[in-house]
Amino acid sequence: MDLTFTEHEEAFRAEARAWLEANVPRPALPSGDTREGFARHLEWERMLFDARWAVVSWPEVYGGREASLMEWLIFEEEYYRAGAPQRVTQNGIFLLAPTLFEFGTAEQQDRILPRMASGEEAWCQGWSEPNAGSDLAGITSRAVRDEAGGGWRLTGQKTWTTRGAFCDRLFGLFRTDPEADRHRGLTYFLVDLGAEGVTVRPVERLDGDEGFAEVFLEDAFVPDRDVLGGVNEGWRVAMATTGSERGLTLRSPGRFMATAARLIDLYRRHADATDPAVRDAVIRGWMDAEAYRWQTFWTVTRLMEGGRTGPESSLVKLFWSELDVRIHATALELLGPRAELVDGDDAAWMKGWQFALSGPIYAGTNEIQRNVVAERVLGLPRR
Amino acid sequence: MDLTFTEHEEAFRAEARAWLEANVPRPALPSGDTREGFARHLEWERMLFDARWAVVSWPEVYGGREASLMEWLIFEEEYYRAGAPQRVTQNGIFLLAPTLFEFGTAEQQDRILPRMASGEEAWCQGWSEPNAGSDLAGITSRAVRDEAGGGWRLTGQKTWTTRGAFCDRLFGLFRTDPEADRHRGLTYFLVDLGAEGVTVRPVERLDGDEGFAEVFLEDAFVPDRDVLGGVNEGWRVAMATTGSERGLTLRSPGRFMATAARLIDLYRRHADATDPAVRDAVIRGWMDAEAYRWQTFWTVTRLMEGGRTGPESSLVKLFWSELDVRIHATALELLGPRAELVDGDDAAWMKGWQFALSGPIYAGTNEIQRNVVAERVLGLPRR
Amino acid sequence: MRFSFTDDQLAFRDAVRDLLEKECPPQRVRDAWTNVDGRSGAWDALEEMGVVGLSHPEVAGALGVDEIAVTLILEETGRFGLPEPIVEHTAVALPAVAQHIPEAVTDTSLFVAGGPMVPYATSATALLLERDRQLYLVDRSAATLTERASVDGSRRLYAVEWEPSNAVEIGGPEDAALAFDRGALGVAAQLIGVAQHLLDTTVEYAQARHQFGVPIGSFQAVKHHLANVALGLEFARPLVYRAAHSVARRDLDRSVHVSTAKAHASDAATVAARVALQVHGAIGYTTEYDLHLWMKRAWALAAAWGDAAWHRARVGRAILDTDPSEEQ
Amino acid sequence: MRFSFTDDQLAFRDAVRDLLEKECPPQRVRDAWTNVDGRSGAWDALEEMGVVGLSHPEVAGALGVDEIAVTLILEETGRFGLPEPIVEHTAVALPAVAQHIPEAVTDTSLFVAGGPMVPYATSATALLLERDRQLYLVDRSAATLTERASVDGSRRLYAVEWEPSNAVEIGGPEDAALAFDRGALGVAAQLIGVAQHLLDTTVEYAQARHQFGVPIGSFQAVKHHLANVALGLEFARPLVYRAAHSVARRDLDRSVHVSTAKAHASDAATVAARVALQVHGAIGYTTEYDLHLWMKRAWALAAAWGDAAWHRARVGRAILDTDPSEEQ
Repeated sequence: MDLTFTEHEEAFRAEARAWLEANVPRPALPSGDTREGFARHLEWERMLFDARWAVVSWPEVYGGREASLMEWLIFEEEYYRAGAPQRVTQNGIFLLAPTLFEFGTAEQQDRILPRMASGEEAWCQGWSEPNAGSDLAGITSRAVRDEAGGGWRLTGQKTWTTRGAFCDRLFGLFRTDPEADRHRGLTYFLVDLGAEGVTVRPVERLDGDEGFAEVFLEDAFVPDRDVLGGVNEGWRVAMATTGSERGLTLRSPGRFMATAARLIDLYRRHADATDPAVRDAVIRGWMDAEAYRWQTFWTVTRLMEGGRTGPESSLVKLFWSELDVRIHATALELLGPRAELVDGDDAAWMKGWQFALSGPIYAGTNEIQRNVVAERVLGLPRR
Repeated sequence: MDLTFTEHEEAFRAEARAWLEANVPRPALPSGDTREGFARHLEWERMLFDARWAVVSWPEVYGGREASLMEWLIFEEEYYRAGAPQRVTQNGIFLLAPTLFEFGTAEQQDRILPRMASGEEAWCQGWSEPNAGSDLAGITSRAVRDEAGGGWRLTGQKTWTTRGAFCDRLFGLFRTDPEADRHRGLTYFLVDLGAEGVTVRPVERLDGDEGFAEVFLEDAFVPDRDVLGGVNEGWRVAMATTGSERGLTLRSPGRFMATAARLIDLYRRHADATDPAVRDAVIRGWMDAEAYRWQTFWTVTRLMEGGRTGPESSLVKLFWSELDVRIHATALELLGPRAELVDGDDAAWMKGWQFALSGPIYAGTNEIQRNVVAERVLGLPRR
Repeated sequence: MRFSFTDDQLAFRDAVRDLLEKECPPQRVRDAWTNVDGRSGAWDALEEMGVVGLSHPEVAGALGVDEIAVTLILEETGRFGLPEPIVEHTAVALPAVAQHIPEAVTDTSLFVAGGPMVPYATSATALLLERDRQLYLVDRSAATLTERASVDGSRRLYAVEWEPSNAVEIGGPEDAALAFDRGALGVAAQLIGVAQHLLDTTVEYAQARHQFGVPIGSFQAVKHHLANVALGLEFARPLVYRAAHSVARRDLDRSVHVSTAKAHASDAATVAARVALQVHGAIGYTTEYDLHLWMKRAWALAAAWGDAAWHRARVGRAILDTDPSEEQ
Repeated sequence: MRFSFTDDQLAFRDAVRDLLEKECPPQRVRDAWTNVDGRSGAWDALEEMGVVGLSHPEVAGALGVDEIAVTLILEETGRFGLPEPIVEHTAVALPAVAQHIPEAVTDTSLFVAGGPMVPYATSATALLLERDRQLYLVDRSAATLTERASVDGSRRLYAVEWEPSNAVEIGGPEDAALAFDRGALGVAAQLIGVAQHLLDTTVEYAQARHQFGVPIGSFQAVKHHLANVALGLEFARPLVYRAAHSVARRDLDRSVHVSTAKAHASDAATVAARVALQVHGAIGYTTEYDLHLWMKRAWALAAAWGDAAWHRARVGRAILDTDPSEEQ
């Protein structure tokens, strides 16, 4: 056990910190979940890519640095510490890319990954449907073979597609064998949102941003080369991605350490007027962020030594999503009657609170995650 | 709405307070869940009975005062305020008696109630069996007709029988029709624990007291006159009693007001050494006891105006049982490293903590109570 | 001891409920987010019915109406999401102004109370404000109003700058304390209504929405979430009614009762909003669905007139920091 | 950064686990409640194996063992419910005594640390005690011991009266602080083991126990209770290992790390005990069933060496009350 960073890791941190300090936009960009903000965020993504900070853990050939998992964590700590912009490319980079690395052909990887890394092509996910939310296997959107065209015709509706109104392409599951069982007969498609037959309707999110979209497909054509991982293999392929979504790639500790640090700063500004009971909640927030950090280092060391993530990733999702809610709730308590304001200096907390509330819902509700922990980690019987 | 007590109610309170101040034993009696303590508690019950405080809400002919529900609450507030002994007769008085009043024959009422009220005959309940806990309808103890003897022969095992080792008689359900559905074919029997074929084995409780017993029956005879409410009618009859158990008769607000007052006293003695976070928990304890008190007055007014209790009694059971756990947890926090002591001045808190932990388990676990609230109060579908 | 409402009080409550059901449907609440002044239109109907002016001492005296009846009505305004400042005007400012400067009250005057922000200040005739435990009436034109944005877009909030020298002093510490307690009690009642609406609509959704081939309301986790909401509401509601009684009777422990009620009501509504969103899932996370109107109201009112932590601290000072020998 | 144990550390841990499985079955823990001195008998085997004296600087130096290895072993002693004072002797007192007065250590000496109560004091050679931030060694005969009863009947507790004038001063504030942190770390490790045992046995029970025709572990409410226990444990455990590293390396923030670990470990074990009892129901409420031995250990250790609230307050002083400009 050695909990000091290596010289190499420290150098990596110093390089990241210096670049971020010099380049993070000030003042902060407008929300990336609005049309204007999204465009500004893509410019930032291009800067990251040009300096090879967009996808640090990827191979150099796709714009990465082949950073270790530990270095990736270090980069994330520095990224959030610097208050750098949200990653509007994250659904592609963190959810689709791992699946592409595992299941994609060399042609797909070469064609898709560089444009994803640079932000030239922005990806959104198309999992949910109106009647397939928590019950993902309830998908009814279908793909019918178009032998002549050398591809598939997709028809159906996807919903809660984050930033779908601004993205170029969508990845998701469609039913290719209507006769098969619920979890079978699904295929993982990469869909061009500009294709004929695709309509995207923005949906306003709780916090007022156009963060969501509904995507309607009617006989939209997808060529064979945009099938990922084999026809009727979609469930297996997708599960690899949802594992990433729940696990450490989506919510690195740096994010919560930065939030806890902001909470402490808020506390210091309001301490005089604060009921002492809230002080305890501030301390808990900081301690829990520490717990998240060290559990991550613990897990990452195991992964670097050859282990694999399993259903334990559900514990991670439960912890970060509920921690995020608790920290924001504490901030609102500190703000008291000013908590409701969505303008002015402290407005980020009410906005962040609303965003935090999505954490226990998306990527598998926390009720489902607790089932997974009970059944697959602890071995309790399914009903 | 008039939240002042009437002159009559105030006079009743004053009379109760004066009597209790003059008569409550000092120092406190040993635990009524030990053999010696039980005997001492029965002496106290006799004193209560002689002064007509044992069963204030009962008819005068059975030793009561025909007190209103509101007066009963007032008596309970005074009883706990005075730190008077636990009521070792409570299972008879609060659980069996309401059923006797509703379903018993005049002969049964006249024979049983006076001896119950005076403590001459102590009753325990026999609901649970090793394989029928939460699932009460899973009872397998059976009663076979003994036509010649004019009664029934009971065989089986009852468990978690509170103070069963010290009591004279047991009430419980036995299966009289083995062919019938789970909830049918049960009969409510009143069993003499001294009868041939009955063996009582004390079981030590978490806190070290002999509070539980297992009761083994082998062909034990019960005469027909000790069937309560009709053969094969046991489930319906028993449900009336479990309603009382969950509802207000078992846990009157006076109990939690007294506990909250003791918590405040403890806080005052430890305030200097106390982390301010615990202060908030003390305040919550007091406020929640207030909430319990006023919800009770609200309910009792409705009952006095002709309403009936329904599945809402599950909300009451959830609230008091979890409040009791929270108050005791706060007291242990105040005690810090001395919390583990079970001797000395503050030992009552650790003992009370262990007792409080039984609240969310007995009389229907809180998991089952939440199901009841969801299904029968809110109308959510059963699975 | 008789802890229930009179038939008259309940009948009046029912009449207000009927009116709001008709005049204040969710679409009106939604419209109030985007129209000029945040008004739902239900106000005029309430005025006509006599609800808005009900707390004027002359009216209240004639009808035998007190804070108990008003509280019951405010609960309904919470349930229907009425955006207008009925707490600030009817529950707080009108009785204070009418008592101290009756000539200031006309048929069209609207008074709003508050602090540090005041809702609907630009629509008001005058503002009831406190400084250094004194109560002042400030003409709208004598105050500098700066619009602030609330998470609840129908609450038109304004920061107010004003000077006592440009205001009429209408009461001392006891009047200021009574005004504050009336405000906290009023939003506590509204929070109960908001929580009830959130519970009702979420139960309905859980019955209708199917996943895995069954209604989601048949999952034990969803059942227990909703049971917890019912639990909070069941034990908060009587505290609000008890506090109303204490305010109406000027009970000596009035402030402790109001704080206990407001803390529990804030918590009940906050939990109700949390569970409502979790059970609805993504559909609750859009502004196209009505749920957000009530969630945001719950967040705003839970913090207004002292949040739960503030009120618990006030109770704490009364029950922990006094000499025990003084207690009953 | 490499946050894992060495193969040697794990092999030693496994050997201790094997030994305890054999020498410290639940019946031995139960016996320790009623026998003369609260000893399980496993102590001698641990002594023979070298575990008891492992922290003696000479032994530790020779074997390359530090607080990290000791922590891993203490976790096992918690899992098996070892009643003897291995934290008080091996983790805290022995290294302090051996460092400052090596000649006081013999093959048979048993030192216990603590305060305000000391476990197993009558079995000890001498007691390691703190007063006014100075660390003292007090011969057992120089202290007045009064037996106190713990809810965990195997923890033989004594209140100690003593005078510095009858004691040997062996260290100053830094030694006292290190001793305290070692104690808090040691019980934190034991609490992790206790919580793991409670989780494991409760999962087993929920799989086996049937009600309503199905295993109770198939009910979602039971699943979620147990998932919450797993959650607390998953995030407490690395904090304990991190704190062990900080103590071993004398990290400047050692005390903050120890407090963070102890607070989380106390909470994880308290939740584990609460859920264990609730899932077991009445059978867990008897002393005939083994569960109570571990629940009571959890309650006792959660409060020993500073409870969660105390440790959070210590962290708070470090992170909230310092000048932010001094921070990294």
